[in-house]
Amino acid sequence: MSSIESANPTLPPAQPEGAAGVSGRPDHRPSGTDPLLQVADLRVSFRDEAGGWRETLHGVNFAVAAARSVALVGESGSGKSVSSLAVMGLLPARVSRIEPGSVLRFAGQDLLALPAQQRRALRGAQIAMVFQEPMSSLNPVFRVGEQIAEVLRLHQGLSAAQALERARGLLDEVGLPDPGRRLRAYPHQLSGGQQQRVMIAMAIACEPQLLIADEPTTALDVTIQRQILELLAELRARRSMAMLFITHDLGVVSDIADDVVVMRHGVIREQGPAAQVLGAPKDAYTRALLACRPPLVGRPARLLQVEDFMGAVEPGPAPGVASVIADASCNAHTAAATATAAAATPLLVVEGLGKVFSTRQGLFGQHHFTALQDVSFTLPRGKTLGVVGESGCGKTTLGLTLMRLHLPTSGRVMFDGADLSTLSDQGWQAMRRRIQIVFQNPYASLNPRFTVAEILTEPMLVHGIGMDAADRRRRAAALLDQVGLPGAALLRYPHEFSGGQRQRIAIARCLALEPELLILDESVSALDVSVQAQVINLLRDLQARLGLSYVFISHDLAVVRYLSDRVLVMQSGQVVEEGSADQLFDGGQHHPYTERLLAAIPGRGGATQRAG
Amino acid sequence: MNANPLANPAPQHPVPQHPAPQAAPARGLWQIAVRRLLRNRVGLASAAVVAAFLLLILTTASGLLARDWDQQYAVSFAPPTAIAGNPQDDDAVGQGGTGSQIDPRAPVDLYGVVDPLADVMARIHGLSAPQAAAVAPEPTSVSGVVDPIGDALARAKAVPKSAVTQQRAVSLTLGADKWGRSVALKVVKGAETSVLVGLAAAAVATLIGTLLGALAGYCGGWVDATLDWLYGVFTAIPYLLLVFAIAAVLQQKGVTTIVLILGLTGWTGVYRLIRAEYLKHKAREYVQAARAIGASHLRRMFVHILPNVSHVVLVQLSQQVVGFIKAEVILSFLGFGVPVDVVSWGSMLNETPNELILGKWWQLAAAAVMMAVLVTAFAMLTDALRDALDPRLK
Amino acid sequence: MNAYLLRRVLQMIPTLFGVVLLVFLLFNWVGGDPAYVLAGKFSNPRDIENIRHQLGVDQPLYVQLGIFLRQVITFDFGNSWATQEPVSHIFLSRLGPSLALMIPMLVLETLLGVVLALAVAHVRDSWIDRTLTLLTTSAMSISLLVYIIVGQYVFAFALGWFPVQGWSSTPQGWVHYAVLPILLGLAVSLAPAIRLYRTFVLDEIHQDYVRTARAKGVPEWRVMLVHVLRNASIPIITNVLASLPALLIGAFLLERFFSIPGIGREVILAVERSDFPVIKAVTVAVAVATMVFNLLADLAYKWVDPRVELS
Amino acid sequence: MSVFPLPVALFLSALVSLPVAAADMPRPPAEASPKVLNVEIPVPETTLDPAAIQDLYSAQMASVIFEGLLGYDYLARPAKLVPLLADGMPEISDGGKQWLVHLRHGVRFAPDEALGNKPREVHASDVVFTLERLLDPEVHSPFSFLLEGKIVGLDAAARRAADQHAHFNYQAPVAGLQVIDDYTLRIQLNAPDVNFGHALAQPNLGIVAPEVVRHYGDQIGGHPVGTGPYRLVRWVRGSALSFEANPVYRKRLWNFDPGTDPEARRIASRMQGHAIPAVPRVEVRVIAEQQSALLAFRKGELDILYLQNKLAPVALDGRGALKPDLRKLGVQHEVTTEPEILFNYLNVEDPLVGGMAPERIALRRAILMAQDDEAFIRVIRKGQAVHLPYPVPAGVVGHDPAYRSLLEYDPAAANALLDAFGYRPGADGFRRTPQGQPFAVRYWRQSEGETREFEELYKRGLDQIHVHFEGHPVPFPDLLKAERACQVTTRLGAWIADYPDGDDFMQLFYGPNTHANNLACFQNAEWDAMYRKSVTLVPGPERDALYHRMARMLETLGVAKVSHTRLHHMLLQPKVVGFRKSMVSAVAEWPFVDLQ
Repeated sequence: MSSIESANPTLPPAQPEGAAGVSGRPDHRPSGTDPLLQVADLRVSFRDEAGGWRETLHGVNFAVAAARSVALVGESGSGKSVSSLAVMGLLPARVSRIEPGSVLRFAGQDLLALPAQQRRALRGAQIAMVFQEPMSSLNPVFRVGEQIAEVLRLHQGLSAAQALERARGLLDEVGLPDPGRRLRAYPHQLSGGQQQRVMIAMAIACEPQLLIADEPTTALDVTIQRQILELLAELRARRSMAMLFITHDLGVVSDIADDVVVMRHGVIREQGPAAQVLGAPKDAYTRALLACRPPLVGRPARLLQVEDFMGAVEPGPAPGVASVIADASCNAHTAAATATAAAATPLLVVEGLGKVFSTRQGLFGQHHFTALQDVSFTLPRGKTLGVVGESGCGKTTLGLTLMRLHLPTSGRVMFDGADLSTLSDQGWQAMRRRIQIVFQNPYASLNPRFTVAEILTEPMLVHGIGMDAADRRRRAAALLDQVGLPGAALLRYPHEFSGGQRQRIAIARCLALEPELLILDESVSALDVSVQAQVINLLRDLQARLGLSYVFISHDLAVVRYLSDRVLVMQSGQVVEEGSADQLFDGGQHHPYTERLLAAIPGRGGATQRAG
Repeated sequence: MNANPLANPAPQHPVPQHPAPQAAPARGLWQIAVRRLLRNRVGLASAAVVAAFLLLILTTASGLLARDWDQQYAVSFAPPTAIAGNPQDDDAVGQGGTGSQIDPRAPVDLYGVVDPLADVMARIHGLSAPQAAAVAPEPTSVSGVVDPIGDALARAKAVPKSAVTQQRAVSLTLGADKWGRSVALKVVKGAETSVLVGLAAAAVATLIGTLLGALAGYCGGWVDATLDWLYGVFTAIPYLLLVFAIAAVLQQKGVTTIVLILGLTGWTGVYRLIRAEYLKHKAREYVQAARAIGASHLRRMFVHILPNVSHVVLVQLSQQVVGFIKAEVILSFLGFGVPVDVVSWGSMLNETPNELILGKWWQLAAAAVMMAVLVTAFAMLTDALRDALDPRLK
Repeated sequence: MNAYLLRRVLQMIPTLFGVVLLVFLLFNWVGGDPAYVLAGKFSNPRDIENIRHQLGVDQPLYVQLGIFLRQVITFDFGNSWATQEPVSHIFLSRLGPSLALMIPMLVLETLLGVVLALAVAHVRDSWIDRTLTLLTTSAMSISLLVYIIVGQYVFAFALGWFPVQGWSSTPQGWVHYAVLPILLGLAVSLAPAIRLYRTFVLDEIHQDYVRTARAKGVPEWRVMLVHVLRNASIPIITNVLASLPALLIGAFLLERFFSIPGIGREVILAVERSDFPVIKAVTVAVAVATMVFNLLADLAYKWVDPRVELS
Repeated sequence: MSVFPLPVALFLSALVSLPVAAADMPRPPAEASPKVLNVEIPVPETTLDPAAIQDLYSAQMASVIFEGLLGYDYLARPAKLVPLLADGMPEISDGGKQWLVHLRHGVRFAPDEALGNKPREVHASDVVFTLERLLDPEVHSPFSFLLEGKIVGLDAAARRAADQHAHFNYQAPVAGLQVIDDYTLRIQLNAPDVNFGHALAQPNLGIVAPEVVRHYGDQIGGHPVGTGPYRLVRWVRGSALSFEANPVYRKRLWNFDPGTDPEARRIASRMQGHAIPAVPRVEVRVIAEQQSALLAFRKGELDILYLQNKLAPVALDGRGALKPDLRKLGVQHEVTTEPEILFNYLNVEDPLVGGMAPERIALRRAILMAQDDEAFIRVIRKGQAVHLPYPVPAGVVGHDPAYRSLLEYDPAAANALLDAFGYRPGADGFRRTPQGQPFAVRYWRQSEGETREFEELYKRGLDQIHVHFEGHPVPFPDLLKAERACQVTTRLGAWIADYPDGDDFMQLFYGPNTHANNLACFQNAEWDAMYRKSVTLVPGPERDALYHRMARMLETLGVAKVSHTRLHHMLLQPKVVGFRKSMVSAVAEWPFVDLQ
């Protein structure tokens, strides 16, 4: 129970049946056997670039019974969002179509046969939806109150004043403190969690029979995510709504769903009661999804990957690759570093690092924002330091400051005995190749106009590595091999690769400079879980072979724990706790913030343990 | 975005797709854009029209066509052939025709003034006596002197003035202008000037705007402040006055001047866009990554960012071409048009207000239609280009 | 807020100085010498010198620049060299006709542009949309000069629906004289407005909140007119405000062809006569107006878009 | 959720402000009083201070507000001076040097706040003030030449003021301007001047009141207070002027000398005895674009139209008569020739075409002979011009209709001439100088306005003699400056009569006028001597003979070739009566016309 919820002990009771009838709900509640929502043989096609139609949903069947919670699980591109939008009738016109023969029945009505007018009347009233990005899903120029009131006025014909009064009650119900003031707030004045509560308030305003929640917590921090999940579960129970919960995270499912539907590539792989699907999955893909998340206990040498269950789809790093790496000098260098690692000085020593951003305010005033405050740590060679914390805690600033992409305002960064902040530009240029960074978004960190060959040879060109173009190209091919991509990829452009492959290319680009320290800034967070496992395996593999040191920045505690030797927990620019990875997760006494983070891990003690 | 075509724009975070490297040849973003363009029927048709114009310009520029646009082919304001036979002699003007009756060779009273060229003139008049005889019955000068340039002179006089008038056509395909020049040739030759002016001016404006915008957006700080000040100054001065002022500075008249006037006043829009693009891209992770591997400022500005904003530059460039072709007309009206030995659509349209009221609509029609066709096609092509290059659709 | 305003106003000073400097240099360095025009048909070098002295153009450049700066600060540009009319009077009396023409044009352009843009965006990618795109593009490709020449000839002369030219600022006179120029101006400016506003609307139509509105069951007309329009109006208002300073110069071609005594026509006259005081005054006034309207645009931005913080 | 409050607000405020602005504006014709004369001018007026006026149209406006001592008879052809404010023609004595002027009694300035809103009688001191003011350096009158060097002591007074950058001292007596009493003035000239009467008849010497000039200071140009038949009641600068009959105008009746001309006699018989002015209100509008003016006339928005020759074919048929549609409407048509010359000149000081070496003279003559005046008239003037080879146009004293030019259009002869002097074509087809240098003749024109076709024609001429052409359009002020500095190679010059005497044209080539009106910078001792002699001669055969020699010399030396003079078509609505084109362009006709 979050503090926000507990601040409102007197929640209004759910509306009695009679009241709902007055509010215009049709009186044909489904009988016990007839599901509330029936999706049968749903096929959806989209118009492709050539103007033809391409089917992306290949006959999906599932049902949501009244007051039940169904989780629709799948990775990106699985068709789970398309399914939900088809139910809502919100598929984009002209570029998409529902193929004939598909069946969508809601409360006994054939949705596809309904006139647009009646279909619209259902939306928001009987089927409501909550989206992934609360910020962009709320209209930025209207006050929160107006937006909630709008749905009430539309469907229940309330007057403006009545609607606002109801909206206040709804905000109270979803646990927003001081709802009177929030009514007058604009969306951007609220935090992400609060925005999502507003979205939920809007969705439940007309007491829908079915609530569709499309990745409602993905964009939120873990602690907030936990609160929203609890809120949804509670509301559902109180109002006996049915819920279709869409997520990519199997961990969340165990907390919220009665039934689970697993999708991949527009087909349903498996469905059934949550306990059965999570506990004894029949489908290989489901098993793979469950297995590829890092476990919270124990630390297997290698994470299992989807291919391990379903046969190779993407080439992973084959064992023994190191032995065929052409560039021997590269390995000699790093191997030497590894050999002396234990004895020598720590690679990185950070002392009292601080960073203050100044922005002008008013005519003369300055606004100071402290992003980092007195951060100190030591990173030995060949080891991994994990940095965890929620958004805004300063962990990314820390990474950029280590790279000297920001200049620190206080403290110092000693790399291999040299103070980075006092280094001249030339000195830094030489030092730079020893520290490299991998960014979060593999789609933005590769120059889209460069071929992979150009991306990989550019650092060599800049630093004068390699004798000539041919040599550099040979090295680039070797690097690709090292990260488990075929040499043919050299001629291709980043957009032709999947996210996981792109992240491998980004890693290969760093390796081109033969660095000693890699800063991994949320480097696996944007990847689908199955791909995530591959990249994590690759990182571990590279560390073992090349003796790299990592600063691993992430909000995902499970991954941090799996990869790190030591962990920093950061909050508001400060380190609140530091310790070895195992210590942190051992259930002992911790800083309250760390406790909160740990408590928020989805499915903790549930599905993941079973999987581990 | 085939895998998830729900098209909620999230350019930074497109939904991953899994096109595992296939046997198909690698395609850069440019190839994709070209392919997309080729699939756009409207864009393709526009491109064809623009290409046809460019071909036309090549033929005129190389002198294959319309080299003699300045020649007098027909009578003044000869109508288009299609409507000829509908004689409009009622406004043929008679009163001023007196000049044609004057015989330039008739002897005149010198009133006692000594003509320093008397001898030469006498010789010239004498030589041309056979031709002049018809109208000048009393040649006063001695004849029989053998003149060394007699042949040339005779050739020059071989075509009597009246004959020239008779030879001139009474109608032309698209009619004639006031000097009897062919409107068809003018409009074709004018296309060359107008399009070249548009292209060159757009190149100048885009170059300036891109360079300054890149500097301001990338460097920030005092460079940005200074350039923004310059931008502020240029945009605060009314466009019309800026045109006058720059025209005054350039003094010389000619096509180059027009190009410079348009270019020097037109860079601000490009600057603003490119600056914004650079500001955006500077913070992008791929630029940060380039910085992390130690790429220099210049390299980041021009090797990394520029290709990624080049679609903006290209679209701006073609938009400017459209704008400048139209602006040339207004410059002509303001007196900064092309010189008289050059023809452009602007100079043609500028002649038309007076012609229209005389009922001579064909020059207006020809220039306006040609311009409308080209500019429309160019604008549609620009739209197609923008769609094809739109990074959001990648 | 006050600090913001003060800072913005202070920022105008260097820009204004740049404008002053540029105008001064451009016109003083290379601009024509008005003395030759003012001296008349019979003039001798002594007359010219005398006039130059009286105009002050024989002073050193820095003195002239100083005078100019003083004029800018006091906003008193003296009298026109060509007509001796006080520049302030020129400005005030020519502003009315320019605005009486341009403001209705702008209002109609905006209203019609927005309505049509919404309509087109609503049926985007349909044949109606494509036809209208082609139409607007073609309309935009015809020179303004052609619109005026043909429009004046056809509607005023041949058809006799409107007076051919002239001006009067009484309401009846405005109806009498201004309608055709306004319609012709509108014919020119509506097409680009529709195209621009269409892109603004399309930008919004693809936003997530539109999907939310539809998910709420909001009817399509309300989605367009309330949710989309309110957001699209942010760039529209900015665009309209940005085009306001241009009203001062007005549609000089319209003014010229229809004999409307507006500022645009006056500017061209002033340049032809090397009437430097008028040129200076118009430039500075438009520059100030541009900066003020930029500021207003930012304030309006804040007003329609609650997300914007002024800093 | 109003989206457009700001534009709407602006619109509303503009509507509210309209009536305020309307105070300045003329009423639209729809609600005008019955007798209103609607006329147009093609160029915006500049000022209504007579002394400061430099352009034709401002002068026309001033001519109905102000009156000079003398004027011109409305009907007499050629122009005939008549007394206006003077009571009878001046009494000339002292061999033409002393002019005694009697003022008409009871002539009053229109009431004005500067005059205490009461009419005031005109006295001799006002005339002195007016004459002195024309030379006041602070006025820098473009028409100061009318009096410069003429009146004893006046130039010295003006120079004193100019040299000291001081105000002109109107209190100090000027020897040549002697007030005998309120109604009598004696003017003493430096030398006899047969044209002094014309000077006194110019609108620029319309009599002004010193109090008014002092009251309005530098704004006098906006507050004309005169004795003329009209007063200005509304003025939208550069756009519209409204005149009303001057209520204190002296009683004046139509009484002009029609001579023998039947048309003039017809007008006279109809109008004699009419009051002047007959039309109580005149609306003048500035219409810059010619076709706008014609369209307005056709729609009946204008009563009198100066039909510029560009548009003549619209209204006139091939014989120069009105087209049937206009004839049917009863439109009246009057054709006159302008008292003007248009001439191509070549700069005698130009490094390329200038000089008096025979080959340079030959080059200049060849260039001039290549200019096709007939094409100019036919194509550019639409036939609405008359070939004029002589520097003195028709209607101006000294004109010779029989004069023939030596330089008529003859490209063949021009080519032969160039061949003879060694200007041989080079590889590109263009002629080289006799020294073998390539060269181009730079043709100057003003970049504004419609002079582009002059350039086109000039180029066609040079093309025929294979001389390389270079167009050079510059802004008008720059053109004037370059011309005064003798930097212009060649240009189409134009001169319109200031006063209807040949001298006004001959001075255009007088050596000492170089850097002023002598645009060709022609300085020739023989010619200058002839000019000086001509000034002392009363118009007549002796002066004509001199003028003929002078004109011919301009041709033999290749200085200039007079091309043509324009026909002046006036179109009048049927209701306009009594109109006759004024002999002096600066004098407006409308006080003398009536509307039926």
